[in-house]
Amino acid sequence: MTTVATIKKNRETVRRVRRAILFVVSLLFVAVAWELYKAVGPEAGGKIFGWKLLPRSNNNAMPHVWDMLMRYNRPELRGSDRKIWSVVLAGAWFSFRLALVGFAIGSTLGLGLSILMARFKIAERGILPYLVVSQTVPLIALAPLVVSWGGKLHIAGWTWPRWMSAAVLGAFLAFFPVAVGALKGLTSAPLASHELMDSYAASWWQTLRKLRFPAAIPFIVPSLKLAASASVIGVVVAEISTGLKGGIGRLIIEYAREATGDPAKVFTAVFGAAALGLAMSGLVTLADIYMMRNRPKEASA
Amino acid sequence: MSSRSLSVIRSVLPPAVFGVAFIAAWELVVKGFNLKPYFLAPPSKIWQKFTENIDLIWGAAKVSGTNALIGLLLGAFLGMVMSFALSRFKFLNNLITPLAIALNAVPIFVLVAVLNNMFAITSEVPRRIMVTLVVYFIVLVNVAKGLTQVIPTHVEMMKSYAASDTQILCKVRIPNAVPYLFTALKISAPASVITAFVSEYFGGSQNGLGSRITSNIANSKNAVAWAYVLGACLLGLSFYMVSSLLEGVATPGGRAKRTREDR
Amino acid sequence: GGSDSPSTESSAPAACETTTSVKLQLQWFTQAQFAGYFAAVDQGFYAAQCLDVSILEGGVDIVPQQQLADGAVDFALSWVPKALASREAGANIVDIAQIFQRSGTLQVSFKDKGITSPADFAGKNIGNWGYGNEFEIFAALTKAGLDPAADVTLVQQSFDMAALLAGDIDAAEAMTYNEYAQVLEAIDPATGKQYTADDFNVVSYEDEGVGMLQDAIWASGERLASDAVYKDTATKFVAASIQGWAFCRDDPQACADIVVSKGSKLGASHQLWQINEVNKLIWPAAGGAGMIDADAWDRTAKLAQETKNLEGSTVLTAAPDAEAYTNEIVTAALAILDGLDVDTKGSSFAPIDVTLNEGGA
Amino acid sequence: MSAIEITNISQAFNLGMSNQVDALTDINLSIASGEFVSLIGPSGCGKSTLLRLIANLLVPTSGAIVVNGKSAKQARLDQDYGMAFQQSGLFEWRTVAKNIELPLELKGWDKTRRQARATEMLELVKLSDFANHFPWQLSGGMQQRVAIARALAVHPSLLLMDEPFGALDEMTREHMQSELLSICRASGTTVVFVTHSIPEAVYLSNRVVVMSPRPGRVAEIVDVSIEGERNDATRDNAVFFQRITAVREALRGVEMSDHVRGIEDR
Amino acid sequence: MSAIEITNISQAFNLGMSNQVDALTDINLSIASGEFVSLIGPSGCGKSTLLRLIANLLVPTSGAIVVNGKSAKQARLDQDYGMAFQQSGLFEWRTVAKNIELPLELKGWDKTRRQARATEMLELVKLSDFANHFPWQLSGGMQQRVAIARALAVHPSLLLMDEPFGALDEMTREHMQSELLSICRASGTTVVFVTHSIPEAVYLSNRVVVMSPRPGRVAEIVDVSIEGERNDATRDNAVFFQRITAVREALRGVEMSDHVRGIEDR
Ligand SMILES: Nc1ncnc2c1ncn2[C@@H]1O[C@H](COP(=O)(O)OP(=O)(O)OP(=O)(O)O)[C@@H](O)[C@H]1O
Ligand SMILES: Nc1ncnc2c1ncn2[C@@H]1O[C@H](COP(=O)(O)OP(=O)(O)OP(=O)(O)O)[C@@H](O)[C@H]1O
Ligand SMILES: [Mg+2]
Ligand SMILES: [Mg+2]
Repeated sequence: MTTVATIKKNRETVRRVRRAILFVVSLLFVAVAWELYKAVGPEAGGKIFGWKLLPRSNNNAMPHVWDMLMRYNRPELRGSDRKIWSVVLAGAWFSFRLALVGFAIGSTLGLGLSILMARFKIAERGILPYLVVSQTVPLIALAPLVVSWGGKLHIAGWTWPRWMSAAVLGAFLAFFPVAVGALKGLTSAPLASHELMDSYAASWWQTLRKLRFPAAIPFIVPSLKLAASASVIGVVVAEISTGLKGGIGRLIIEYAREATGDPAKVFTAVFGAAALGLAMSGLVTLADIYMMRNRPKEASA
Repeated sequence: MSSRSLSVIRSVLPPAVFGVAFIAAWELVVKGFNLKPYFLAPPSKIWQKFTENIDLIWGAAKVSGTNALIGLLLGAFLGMVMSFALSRFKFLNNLITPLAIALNAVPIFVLVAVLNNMFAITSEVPRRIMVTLVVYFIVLVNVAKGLTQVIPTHVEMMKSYAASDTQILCKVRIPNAVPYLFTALKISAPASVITAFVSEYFGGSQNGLGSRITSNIANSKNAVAWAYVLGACLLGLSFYMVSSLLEGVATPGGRAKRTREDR
Repeated sequence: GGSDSPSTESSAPAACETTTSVKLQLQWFTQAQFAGYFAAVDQGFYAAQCLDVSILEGGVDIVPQQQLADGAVDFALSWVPKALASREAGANIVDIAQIFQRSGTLQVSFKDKGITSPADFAGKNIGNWGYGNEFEIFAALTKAGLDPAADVTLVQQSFDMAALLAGDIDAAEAMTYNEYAQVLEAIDPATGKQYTADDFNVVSYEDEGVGMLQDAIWASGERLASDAVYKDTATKFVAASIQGWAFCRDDPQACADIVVSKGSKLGASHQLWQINEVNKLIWPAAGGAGMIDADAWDRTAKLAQETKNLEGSTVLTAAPDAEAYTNEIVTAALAILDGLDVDTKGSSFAPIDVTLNEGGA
Repeated sequence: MSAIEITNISQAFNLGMSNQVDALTDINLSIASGEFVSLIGPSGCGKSTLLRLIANLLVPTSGAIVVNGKSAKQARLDQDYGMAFQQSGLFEWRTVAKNIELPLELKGWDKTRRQARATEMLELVKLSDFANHFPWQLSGGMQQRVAIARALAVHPSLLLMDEPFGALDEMTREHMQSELLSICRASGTTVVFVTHSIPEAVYLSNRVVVMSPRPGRVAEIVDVSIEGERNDATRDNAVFFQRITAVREALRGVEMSDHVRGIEDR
Repeated sequence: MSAIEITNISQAFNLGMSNQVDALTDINLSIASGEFVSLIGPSGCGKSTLLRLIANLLVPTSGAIVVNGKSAKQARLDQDYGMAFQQSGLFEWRTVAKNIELPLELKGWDKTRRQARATEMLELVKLSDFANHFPWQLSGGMQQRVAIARALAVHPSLLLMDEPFGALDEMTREHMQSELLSICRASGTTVVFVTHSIPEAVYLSNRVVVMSPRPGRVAEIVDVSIEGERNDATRDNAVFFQRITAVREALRGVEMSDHVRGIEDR
């Protein structure tokens, strides 16, 4: 009996290891494709069907994979003893914490809004269009307002730290997918289940907690994945636009200015941001696995 | 009054009331706190600038809107195809999904800068690629969930008909994923617009909404900048409304009725 | 307290009864463009004036003069036309010291494009940065009789100069002290060596007579008028800042090292080049560093009113009012510096020769 | 006092549309407190619909329903009844025990009390071993038993049950029947019970309401009136068989007319 | 030739975990071609599981199943059988008619042929009026009839039916029983049929397999062997009643032992 359990556990480990290997393989695959293209692609770009769709393959536009990787192990600046990988790692960690705060604020807000909209049809009609509109307002128009108003906020001895603005902007991007996805999910429970709750004279809140919310989880999960990515983007963009120092966004733009002479450098930071996004959605995937652990699964016959 | 016009009123009135209230509050805040135009322009001023510059805004919206639309269609198409492929060939899932997430976590204008170098800064291709990527990701994440979140009995039944995986995909998974797809499209609608013009921030032809917004903000012409933002909002809203309408058309059998409409 | 005595000889902060906290908002990231302020911190010039200065870096969407007007910072650096636009939009800010006396904007192109004057821009892809940094280009075009909306294709540049090197744009906007150096630090794939100045044609807007005033120190007009302490702080701040710039003039290498140590990302030779070029924009200063030259001011204001951009609008719709700048503060500041035996004119200034290394390292 | 008073109830779906379905017309029915009434009738005749109307899960197109002297809605809000649906309607994200506890949670019972009741109910339906399983891990009949346990858990004064024993084997069914009867007897519960099994209806009920097919009507009401307690002996009682025949005949009557009409329709 | 050959089948769920359920142990069963076999047994004894195993929707923990001389998987892929599930499993986004057409679509039938067959099947289950309704607009019994129509539509050589008539009233049930028998007789279909109704099992089957509860075993196989065609007269046949009693006794036997064991367990 226990041996069977161990076999099962082992199988699970094997699956995880295989997944990790596959991920590495897919990275390798992309790297090979990149290098292949560099080998055969036109140096100065090219056209297909009259469209300029072929990218340039020169070293400025597409640095060699090994150049980018080696760059991690060289100092950030000549004469400095900090290797780039440690700088990027530190930046990613900084941004990760901001993104986490943004994600938390954003998904809470998104959920709250979706509940409000699920509760009051009128709220859905009244608010939803404006939520859509809010997402088309560029951060550039908002960033100064947030920074400036946040800077004026002093609540009971607590002053708005500058990084908070970045987290809030992350939340601004993160809340929307959650609001839309959760709204769909909250209204997706079958009528029969609603009838059951009605037969218990369950209040709206009770129905929300016991029925609507659990039924919404399959919809909320992908929303949270989007929100995780969005909060990373929001934070990175906010770092750039509000001039916040210490994060990966700042590194990206600083390195981007050096792309003329050191094209590989900016890629080190870009990959850092990508890894950050992966870490965030990895968290959501874990939550997904946990929340869906007891749901019926397709038999794997 | 006919029930039809009543229902039109019911669906138009709440947003209208909310909008009017919001704009009035904005106007009052600006006037009441005497906020200077460099900081925040009052809606009345924005509207004035909007009407004054309507031709310019329309021209810029056409440029950004075209990019957004092309990216939206392409991204939705690719996202669907890819999620079909992922659900059909499971091993692809582990290969592709992390890459898609990683790619999507890189902020837009950074990728655009990279793409600008790979293509040409004068080309619209990088911007369209950017919108495509963003929409692709949104659609992929949602539709992939919809394709797997099926009722197990349904799949069993299809298997009992010896249905191939492709047939199960077409007859069970895709219908089941329809609401997920439209959720994705609704999220994508504003996202495509904002991506299209954010990709204009740091390079390229200066004919779209994005570059107009940045240059006006940098020049403290806040009201004009917000007039362009208003143009962007309208663009995003119209994309959203089209996807909403499509959802109504594409949901067969009034499935919505099976779930509780709030009373 | 006694700290308002302008003739304090001691530079020891201990002599101060109280230190005033000051926040300065930069336009952009740490680089030698702002070397004077970093040097003043590093060398204790601010401390000697009983100031505790913290320097805030800029961001893409941070408009320094707006930060100033909002009261988030005490002083801000900004180019004059942009700041005037904010002033026109209600930001009560005043130019109290014109650090850069000249414009450092160039239009750089490869020799083979044959672009030697703005008239040659016709029919070309002309790069610019947007964000309000493009008005000199429009002014030059207008002056050359070209219509920005029709006769040239305007292209916004990325963070780097890759688009110029790749040939996407024919002539790129560049600051003498930064982007121009970046192209000189890049490798020419044809030769495998760095590009040299001989590979490029350069159009200088200052030389074309359309240069606009750039980096200046701005202060809050409201506080200047109502708050004597602030006004005093402003004077000391300007004085110590100019002292910092004088330090950089006299020892560019030390100054570049300070900037690098503050965490600038572009390399050491790049920073040295930058401080050297910036020095050229400041020194020599005939009326004393920071003095606002009425002619240059008026020319800037006039160009800002007359030059139309792509949308057909101008930076300013009316002439700036007389309160938009004042030489009062800088005059008092120069007096302090005279007391400290600081050379504020730099009449004997001579730039050094800087060799740019690959990648600016 | 009558527990349920149904007056002139009619129910149409898709009213006014081309696919209008008249599910019920002109139903009049009065059920006394403590009475056990079964509804029986051909598939699709409106039994579930009638139950839904009593439970105020549907609002009738016309007519009035009074439950325990108040409106159906008030009775629902006062949680006067428990309901077992035709489809078990278990929440897939809750374990069996948690599903049974659901109505108790909503009543605000504390945890220990809830768990004690759930354990008790699980024993009643013989599923103690499966307390921590999830619904999709159960067989069809087991799911149905969980749903019954859930409906009985609150000890309601009015029970509405829609084919609760449909998926049970004969013995389990008889066991559940006796348990149900003894629970109702002990607490004076009023029951409205839908079934397709004539013996079941007769065995359990005071009265059996035979319904005719679309549009659903009350065709006949068979008074069972078997003396004494129902127990296994009842099943061999002559009166019992007589009543079964009566119900069967009433049912054949309405169904035959349906079939004939069905043919005429073509 | 035997249509189904089941050898030493065992099935456990959650194998190796604390909540392991041994659903079936050591099942051996051979079903001849054209034979009608019913499975009967207490709730949760593994009837549905056995059907799933035959249909290759589950792979047994151990043992082998041969269907029509090939592996269960091959038989599934060759579409040798039709299946009616315990839960109707209709697609909510398809109309009733489209639900019935689904397996035909998968077989690649053209549209007119599909529609003709769907119309025919709808008449068989008496739901012609509801062709264009959606499943959720139907009563429980009507949904079940649609599922039956869907299973019968393809005229499979092997039919697996899991309590297909559970939600039907007596008359509709009898009608469906005769229809099913005549279809099978006409085409020589092999049927494995799960039911809780002993008379139904006896009436329909050549053999009745009585299963014992967890872990599911074949307790007894009752050979019905009633001569001649089954028809309404059969129901009054003495042999018929005798067989019913035999099955009932077998069933009581297994259930009693279960109950006793159940008490011991505590
Ligand atoms: N939501 C609905 N929309 C349209 N028609 C409906 C709806 N619900 C039920 N009906 C129709 O009402 C009629 C009665 O349905 P009901 O479920 O009450 O039957 P029933 O007597 O419970 O049958 P069964 O014994 O098969 O469960 C049926 O013809 C059904 O098609
Ligand atoms: N997916 C599953 N996971 C765990 N246990 C399961 C699963 N499916 C079935 N079982 C268990 O297997 C046993 C047999 O179930 P099955 O559905 O075959 O019973 P059944 O004979 O069809 O009962 P019923 O007459 O109630 O439908 C039950 O104890 C059930 O709990
Ligand atoms: Mg019913
Ligand atoms: Mg079963």
